[in-house]
Amino acid sequence: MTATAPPPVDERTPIGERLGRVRVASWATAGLLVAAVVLAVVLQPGITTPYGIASTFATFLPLVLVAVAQAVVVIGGGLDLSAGAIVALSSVVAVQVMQGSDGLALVGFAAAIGTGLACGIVNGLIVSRLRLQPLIATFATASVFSGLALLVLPTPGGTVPAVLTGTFRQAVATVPVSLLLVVAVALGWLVVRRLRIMRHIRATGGGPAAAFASLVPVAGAQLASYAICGGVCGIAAMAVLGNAGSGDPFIGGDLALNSIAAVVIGGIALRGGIGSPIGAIAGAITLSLASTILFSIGLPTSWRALASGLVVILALALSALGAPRRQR
Amino acid sequence: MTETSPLVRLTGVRKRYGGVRALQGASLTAAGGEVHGLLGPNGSGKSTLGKVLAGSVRPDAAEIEIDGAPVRIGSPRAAARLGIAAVYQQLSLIPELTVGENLVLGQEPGRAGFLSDRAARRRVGPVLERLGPALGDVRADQPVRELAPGQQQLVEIGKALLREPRILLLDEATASLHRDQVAVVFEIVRELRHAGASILFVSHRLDEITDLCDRATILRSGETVAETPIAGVQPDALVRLMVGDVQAVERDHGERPSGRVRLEVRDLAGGRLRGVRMQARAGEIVGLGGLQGQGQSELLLALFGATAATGEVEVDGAPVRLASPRAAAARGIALVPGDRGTQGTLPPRSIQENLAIASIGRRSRAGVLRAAGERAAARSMVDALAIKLGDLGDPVSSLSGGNAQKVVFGKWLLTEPGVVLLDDPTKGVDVGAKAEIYRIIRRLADEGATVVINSSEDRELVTVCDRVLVMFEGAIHAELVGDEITEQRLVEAALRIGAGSQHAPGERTAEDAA
Amino acid sequence: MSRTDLATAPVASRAARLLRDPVVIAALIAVLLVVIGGVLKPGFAAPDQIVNMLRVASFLGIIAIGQTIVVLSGGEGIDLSVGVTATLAAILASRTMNGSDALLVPGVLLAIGVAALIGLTNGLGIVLLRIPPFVMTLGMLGVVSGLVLVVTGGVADGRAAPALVQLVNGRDVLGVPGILLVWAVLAVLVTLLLRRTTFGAQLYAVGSSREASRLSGVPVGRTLVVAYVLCSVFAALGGIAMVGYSQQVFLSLADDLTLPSIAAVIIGGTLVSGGVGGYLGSAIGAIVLTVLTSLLTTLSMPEWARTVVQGVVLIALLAVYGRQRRLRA
Amino acid sequence: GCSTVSNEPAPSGSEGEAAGPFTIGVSNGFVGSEYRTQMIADIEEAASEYQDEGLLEDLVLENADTDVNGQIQQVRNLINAGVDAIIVDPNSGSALDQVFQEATDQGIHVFAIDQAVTAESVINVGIDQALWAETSAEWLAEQVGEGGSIVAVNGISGHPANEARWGAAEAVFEDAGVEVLTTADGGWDQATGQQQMANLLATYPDIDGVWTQDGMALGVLQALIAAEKQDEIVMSGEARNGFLRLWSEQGDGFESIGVVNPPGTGATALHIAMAMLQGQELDEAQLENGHDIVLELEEPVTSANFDEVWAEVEGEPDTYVLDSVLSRDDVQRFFQ
Ligand SMILES: Nc1ncnc2c1ncn2[C@@H]1O[C@H](COP(=O)(O)OP(=O)(O)OP(=O)(O)O)[C@@H](O)[C@H]1O
Ligand SMILES: Nc1ncnc2c1ncn2[C@@H]1O[C@H](COP(=O)(O)OP(=O)(O)OP(=O)(O)O)[C@@H](O)[C@H]1O
Ligand SMILES: [Mg+2]
Ligand SMILES: [Mg+2]
Repeated sequence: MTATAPPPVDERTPIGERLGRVRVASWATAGLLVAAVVLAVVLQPGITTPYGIASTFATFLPLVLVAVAQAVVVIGGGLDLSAGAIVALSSVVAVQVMQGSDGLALVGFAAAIGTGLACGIVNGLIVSRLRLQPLIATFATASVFSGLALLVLPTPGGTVPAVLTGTFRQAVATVPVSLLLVVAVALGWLVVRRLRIMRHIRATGGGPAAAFASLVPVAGAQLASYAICGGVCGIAAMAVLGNAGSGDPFIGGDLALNSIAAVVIGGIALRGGIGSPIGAIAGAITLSLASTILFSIGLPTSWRALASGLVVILALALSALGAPRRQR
Repeated sequence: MTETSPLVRLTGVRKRYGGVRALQGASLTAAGGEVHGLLGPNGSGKSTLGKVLAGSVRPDAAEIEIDGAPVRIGSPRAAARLGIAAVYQQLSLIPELTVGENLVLGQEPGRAGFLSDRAARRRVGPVLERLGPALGDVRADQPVRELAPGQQQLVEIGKALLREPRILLLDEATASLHRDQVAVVFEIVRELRHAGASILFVSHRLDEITDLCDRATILRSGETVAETPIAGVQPDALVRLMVGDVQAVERDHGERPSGRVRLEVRDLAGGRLRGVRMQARAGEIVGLGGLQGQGQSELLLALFGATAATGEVEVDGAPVRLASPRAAAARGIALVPGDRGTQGTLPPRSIQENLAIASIGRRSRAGVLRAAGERAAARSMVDALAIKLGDLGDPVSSLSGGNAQKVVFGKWLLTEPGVVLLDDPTKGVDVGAKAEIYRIIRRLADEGATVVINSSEDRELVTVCDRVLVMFEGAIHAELVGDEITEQRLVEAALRIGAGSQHAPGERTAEDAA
Repeated sequence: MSRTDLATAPVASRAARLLRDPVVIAALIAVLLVVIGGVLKPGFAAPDQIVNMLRVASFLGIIAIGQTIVVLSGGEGIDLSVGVTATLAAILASRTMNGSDALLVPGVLLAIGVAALIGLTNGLGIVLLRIPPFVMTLGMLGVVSGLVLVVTGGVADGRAAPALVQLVNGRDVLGVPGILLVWAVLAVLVTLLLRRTTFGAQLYAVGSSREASRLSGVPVGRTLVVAYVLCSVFAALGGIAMVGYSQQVFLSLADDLTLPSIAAVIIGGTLVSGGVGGYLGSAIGAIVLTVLTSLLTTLSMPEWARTVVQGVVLIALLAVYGRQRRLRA
Repeated sequence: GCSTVSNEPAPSGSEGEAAGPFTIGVSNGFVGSEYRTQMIADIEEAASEYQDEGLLEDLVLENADTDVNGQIQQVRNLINAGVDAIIVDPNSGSALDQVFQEATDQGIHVFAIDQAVTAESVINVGIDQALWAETSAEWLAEQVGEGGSIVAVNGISGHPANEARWGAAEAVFEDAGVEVLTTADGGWDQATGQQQMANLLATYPDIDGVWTQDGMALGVLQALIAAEKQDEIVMSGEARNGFLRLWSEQGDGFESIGVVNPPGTGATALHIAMAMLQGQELDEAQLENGHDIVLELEEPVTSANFDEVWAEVEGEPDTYVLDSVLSRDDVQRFFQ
């Protein structure tokens, strides 16, 4: 009986075997991304110019960031419908704090992240301590946050420091800053995923009751997931401001639902526990490119929305189909 | 008795769930270096008491002492700090995480908030090795969802062991394990005992209790009714303490059933199944034996149309399409599935609805239900099966395991099935309820139904079956009839086939023709 | 202490149980809101205004019928496309009837037919392709709003039939609008459907546990598809009722009713996890939400404060009883 | 080293503008309204003339429901598609300034319609929203008289057009001694406006008038009719067919005003864009604030001219908005 060889725990899994276990969802996500990039480049050659690359990534960055933020919450078994409102509130707070002055740019950054974090913590407390259903709880807090955004900045306006908008449009050795920022987000995740709290968030999403019984601080993990989401939304707010150059309390209305779509296209199951924000980044880029592609093929305008709906549903279906199913 | 205080002492534990009094003043005392059995019928509060100790249930009242010092256990984490680890009746694994990640869950090694994979591997290595003989070929980086139920149970046990507990709760942790896996676990438990730990052991298998435990506390209706040493106590006495007088179900094979052939299976394949051939007659109880995981459950699911399979199945001479459970049910086939929680019951719905759901078509006209008919039908089953309940309208999740299992039986009895497939029907069921379930099975057969039963307990097969088909690697490899069915012969048959597995299985022909 | 008292006193315990019933709580809250409104602004609790609020609540309430069915069906059941489906149905119906009573019925039938197709697509995607409902219906939201543009070319023309307008805006039935009677009848029918038919029993079963239902011979796929078809059909009815109110149709008529319909269901005590709940609660939830919006309109608050209060009140409402199970029992 | 990323200005951008044929892009971030549909249709109609003449190669439409961020992408798509001018109905008055800067940096002319933007490189083409509001507010103030009390059903608080309009209207009411009891947001949505008005009627039974904006007047009127108060309470209306039809069905006691906010400004902007692309220079003297082309208001619809106006537009669908487009020749007055 004891002759059975001990499991090979101390060895790293051979790389080939690891690749073999890459989930279908990753392939679906990657396939969609590649298809979208190829189509976009073929149909819209303009986006391969330096300006094209820089502006494309600058456009993607807010959604990429919010998708990453959303991914963390979704992996933790939650959902954040207030992500767009958090972006709006953080951005108007930052605009008010910075008052267009370059010297206050860093303070503005801190204010945006702080605001986002605070909103995230509110969501987290409501979900983890009050134990409200995330969908409806964050629908309600979205209302609160956008009301506050309206209070902070009653009408659009204010200027964003030139250093922010300028940096956003620059290139470091011909590589646009916006592209570097997207890469930085991905690298940032590679660090964050090593955090113990991320494991706890994933476990909580995989099964809150089981995680709780396994001594995972479930409420803490939920709180952390929403807090991280809020903080990253705060960063997204700065990206939005970099794009916009000015404040607007209504900014980012579509970000929440788009980020959820991006997350699903990125192979992250909405029931939690599965997937990685890297997929969400790919999903966000795919989704953004889809609208560029639809624009480029020149459909009659009244058909464009339908076509875009069909494309999105197709992408969602492909990714959802490819995603691993939790067996019951 | 020495003067030293016991390691664990729980007194005056009370817990109510709505109207249900799960515990009403239960107590328990266990010393270090002792395996302490926790016995009692279904719903007597064993799990609840264990959860109170492990911090996952908040008692309404309780005094808890560890090492003689009063403590409050506010959460599982607080319990862990006191050296308490638990394996609950319900698995608490995260299917998406790997075996290694599950093992260290909640106690991941690392620094400054970051995980250390290397340290984690170092920690789980020895545990996996220790469980290796029972776990088989399982790697640390395999997702837990890919594991068989028994293997998952072992990972769960490993998780508790990794905490190096002073007090370990094992709540029916062996229920889904097979004999040889249980042996490995027992060995580990004995080592822990030797090291001075106190192990609280819950099981409905009396032989396990007598084999492993030093002392036992017996619960009835949420109260501690006795505490007794195990050595020298007759099992019958334990049973009497637990459930009062139980009319033991005697083995009664009588004559061979000679009804007509009701179920005929040819070349059933798919999933783990590799060409099953079998026949069963009306009034016959056919058991499925063999080592665990040789396709017994799959066979039942396939016959019920619940998993994809190819082959020919005939009921009463007419072919059956294995399209869906619905189609199977329409042909008078019923399945009492193995996992009561997820497959058998609709937890939030009422007992009445749970009893009615499978036979709903019989009591409706043009899609409209007859409420009175439903209530009467449910009542009849509650009476016939002696289901203990508060109200027919209570959610089925409020029932104890044994009573919930009877509800699953009742649901199918209402369809008046001709072929009854039972997958481990008494798993986690107490001795009293078990005897009743055996009687129900007998009665079904006597009334002319064909019963096919899979069981993780050999004794069960010995008690109820007219014939046992021993399965190996998805096919039927041996048959025991009538008085041939003994625990000894069952084990031998299972192992002999297992040992002979080097031979091409195709060489052996099915010996199942009646 | 008080717990044992309750247990020994059956009357008190029944009262206590009643007070824990989400439907009862929601109803109390609705009444409370009206009373608060009446105190602050006397006209608010006047019969006319109550009728008026109920009339507006009926659109949401009818849409919430379908949402209730879908949420009950479990598996994270939700339909994010009800708002646009209601709009599309309203557009098709009013374009067909175009102000003529004779064409009212064909218009309604056409709208229901198209809505049923949308629901069927949702259902088949969810059942056959196993796309999670949130995702499937989110995609459908995009497709249907695209359809609205294709169908209308960006200009939604057509007018409600006078009979429809009269049904909604008139006060023909004992002084109340006919639409309230229709709503009440629908509420009764749906409650009967849920409680007294095989479909209802199977819906609750499927919502409680797909696997156990399948293994009990319940037609799980069919039940789910029917649930999503019904959801779209009720959305269409809600949309049509709304054209009766606004008389002219426009492109975004009912788009914003989706999230409120979900909120109404949850306020009404139906569990998001499925299998537990009923329509009465959702109907009261729709009333609560409508009364709340009206109350906030009539209190002279800055818009930002209204928005904030709306969110805070919703959270407070849910915190009273809409909480999920504790992990530590 | 760091450098700002920008494409070289297109050759046709700054000098030698008469080259042609040109490409004009349109960015519209909201399609869920008939007003916008009519606006786009007007632009397409105007463009087809130039296309027939071979002056305009292509009219590229970016037309979808989206948020500010999505509209930034729309504009960038247009830039990448190499258009020579962009006509935009902006979702924000300020948050698109940076992307407009990117466009003008590359020599693309940008025109904002329907909603003025703050970017100075952008030419705003449209009516004066404040004047638009004042016109109806003054009429209403006169109707209810000093000491009268009114409520307002506004668009969306914080939305720049709403703020500009309500700011102007509120000032008018204050000057005239009219009391504003409360305001409610109707979201420029007919059904919401109707619900809000019904709520206001219940809790403010003694009002003399309602001031509202376009898109909601029809709903407000229906609420008044439902309460049978259309002859007691005066309301400002809108110049849309649905409202005008209901107006025409009312008795003589009913009075209102419809100030025209024409969707045709988009087409007007297209004419201006084409003229500029062909090398004409704007006359600085015609610009307000250095970059606003303010179009004159059309004569409002009042009881005085109602029959005349109604006779003209009766055949159009209810969603038709009274319109005016400046012709190619008309816009010449803004040029040197
Ligand atoms: N979460 C719960 N909600 C309601 N009732 C419960 C809950 N958990 C347990 N009960 C009830 O409390 C009583 C004790 O249950 P418990 O699980 O402790 O019994 P047990 O002795 O472990 O039974 P078994 O042998 O079947 O596992 C039972 O009547 C059960 O129905
Ligand atoms: N449903 C749940 N989701 C997440 N965490 C939970 C849940 N239930 C319990 N927990 C965890 O268990 C801890 C104790 O839970 P419990 O609900 O008893 O706390 P509590 O402070 O009494 O809450 P309340 O006052 O709301 O009842 C919580 O702080 C949380 O960490
Ligand atoms: Mg138990
Ligand atoms: Mg508490």
